[in-house]
Amino acid sequence: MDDAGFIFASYVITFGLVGAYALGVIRRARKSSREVPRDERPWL
Amino acid sequence: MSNSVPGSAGVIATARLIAAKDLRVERRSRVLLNQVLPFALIVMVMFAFALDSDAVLERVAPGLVWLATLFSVLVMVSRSFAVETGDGALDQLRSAGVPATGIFIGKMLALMVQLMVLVALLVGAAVVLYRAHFSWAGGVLLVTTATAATCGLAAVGTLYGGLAAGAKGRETLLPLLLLPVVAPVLIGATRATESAFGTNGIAISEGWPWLGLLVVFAVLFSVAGAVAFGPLLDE
Amino acid sequence: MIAHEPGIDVVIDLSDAVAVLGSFPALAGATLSVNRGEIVLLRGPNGAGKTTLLRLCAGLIPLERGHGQVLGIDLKNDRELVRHRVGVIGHNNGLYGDLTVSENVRFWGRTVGATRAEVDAALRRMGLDGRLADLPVSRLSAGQKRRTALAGLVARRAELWLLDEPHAGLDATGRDELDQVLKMAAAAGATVMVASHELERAAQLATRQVEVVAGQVREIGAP
Amino acid sequence: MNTSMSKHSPRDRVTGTPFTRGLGVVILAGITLLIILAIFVSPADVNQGESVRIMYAHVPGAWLAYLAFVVTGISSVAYLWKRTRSLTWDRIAGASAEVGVLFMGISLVTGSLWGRITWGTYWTWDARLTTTAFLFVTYIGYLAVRGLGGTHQQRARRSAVLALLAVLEIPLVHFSVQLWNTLHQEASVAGRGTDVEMDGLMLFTLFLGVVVFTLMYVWLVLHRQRSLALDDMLDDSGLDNALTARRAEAQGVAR
Repeated sequence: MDDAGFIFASYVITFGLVGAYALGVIRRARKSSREVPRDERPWL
Repeated sequence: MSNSVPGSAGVIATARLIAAKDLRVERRSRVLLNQVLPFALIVMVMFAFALDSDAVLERVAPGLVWLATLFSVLVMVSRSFAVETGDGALDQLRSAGVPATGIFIGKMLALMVQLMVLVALLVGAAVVLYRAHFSWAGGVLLVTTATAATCGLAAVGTLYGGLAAGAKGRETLLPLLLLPVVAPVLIGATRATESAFGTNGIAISEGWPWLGLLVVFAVLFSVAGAVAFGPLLDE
Repeated sequence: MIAHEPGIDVVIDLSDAVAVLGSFPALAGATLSVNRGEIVLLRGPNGAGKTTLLRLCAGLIPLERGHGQVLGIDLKNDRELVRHRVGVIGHNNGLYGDLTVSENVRFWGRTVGATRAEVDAALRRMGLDGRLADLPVSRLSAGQKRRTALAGLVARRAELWLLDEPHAGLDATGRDELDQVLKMAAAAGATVMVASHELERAAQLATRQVEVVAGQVREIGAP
Repeated sequence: MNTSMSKHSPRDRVTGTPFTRGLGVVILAGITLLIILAIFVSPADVNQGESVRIMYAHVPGAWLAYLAFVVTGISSVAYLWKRTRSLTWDRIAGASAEVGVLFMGISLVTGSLWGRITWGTYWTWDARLTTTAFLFVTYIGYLAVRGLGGTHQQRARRSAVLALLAVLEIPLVHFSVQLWNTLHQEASVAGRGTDVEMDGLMLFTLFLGVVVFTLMYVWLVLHRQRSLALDDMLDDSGLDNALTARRAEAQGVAR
């Protein structure tokens, strides 16, 4: 059925994009964090 | 930013000073007259090529008038702030402690005057090119609509133009910021103009409620601009 | 270093001031004190931070770290209050090219409510009356533009003049006139800080010279 | 989002904390359960048929996007209100707007997929859709302005003012689009097929979707906010280094 393709696609797009964004955030944070001393991060 | 710095001119005096200066710059340079007006008119002609049907053109004429106005607003706002940033005059205005609210109102008024002229010519072009026509009553509605719409457009244009003025890539940033905001003006002004033109047999009385939308928009963004211009401009 | 009371006679009082351009510390801990009526010459190589120092004192850029007062006003909190009392002419003159000389000067004068007579006096003082007054600024030479900009400062009654390379592009007469104006302004109670490469000329003019090196200020002593 | 949760080496503790790690595990479990319920277990709708399954991701996404923009507005006020001018509020506003744009973009796509099944068209000029599209572009503009540069406080004030202008703009745009929309007979398309007869399991699935999206929102904003803080610190430490270098240079010239 054609509809099934659309339904699967919407879930793949939804969680795929969220996952990709989350990965991007973590990757960029990791890059910046090399230069920032650990004790300056209030959340740790 | 404080708007009442002691020793500097007041907000109203500044607004008049800036508006007079902007209009004088236009009178001398004729950039809008020689470049923006022809641009807007050529857009109207291009619409005719694209739509390619007298009946369709007659039907969508009001929308095209305001669409051409919106495109021209982008160019006019850019020009208005290019005058200020070209030789660092904006820096001088800030370093002279000139009240930002006064700068906003002045530039907005000058822009509004120029826009009124543009809209008048575009309506004329619609009459000639798209066979639009209107009665006396329609003319009154049209003038009122144009006043409220240009006031709103000038307010938003000045506000976001000032924000984009110092930025790199301001040519692309300005449309991105401006176009979503002015959707109500496009909708309201187009509908009101449809009634004024009697497009699709719409009565003139149906146009007046749309004017309310335009007035609300103009008032809200004039006030917002007067308040927010300082913080946006300031570094 | 002497700590100054924020009195009326100390016009500029910076201590360990840091100001940034983007993320570059163009001023890296500058300490400077200037009294009313002084004409201070800023020396130093390009990129030393002279322009940034001038813009900081004009309240145009934020004081990132350290302390600073101009005309008794704290730069950290009330930087915008400094502005209308300070005139800064940088690499740009801040003029409207399509307007005439007199229109430009009148515009800047009127931002502080100057009268027509004051504007005319400013034009005369800078030798801009007569034929030049009615020329559009875009048709002027660089020196004439500079003079127009300075006439704007006179018309604006600025108390502190911050000038970035004001001699650049001026012919010999223009420079003499400029020096005259600066001396007159200082005698009338204005304070002048000039960044200039014209060391000999500016040294005659200045009451004090300081050197800006790598974002810091060093006294050279009275000439 | 999975990478930082499975491993426990200290190197991973960049923007993560035990809380977000736990939250991440819950989210992964929630997503799994949501997909199972939404696609396989829950029944088809009487009117919409199978296409209702998209709704369990689409509706929570759209809601959370709106919530994100509300949070951006509130944080912007919080930044402007306090004399302290805490940059944390600014970073929360920015992180929330970014996640909001992400969720809104996703729900625009899933919404048009749903529309393709139900209405046979990807897009309709329905008031809600049109407003949402305008909102989407508005916040893209907001993010563009955040990226303009300048000092942190400059960025914060500029974007906070812009966020408040957006709050002013939204009701105006929505109202005008609605007025405009009532003139068009096509508007009725939006009403067709949207009435969902919800049974218990469907309601639960939708509820689960909202919970999962809320948790994802919290997780993403926490991490993004911290990564923005790291970026700001990086700028500051860059300034520290440059200051030290510049002072050394001044020392060198002083011989």
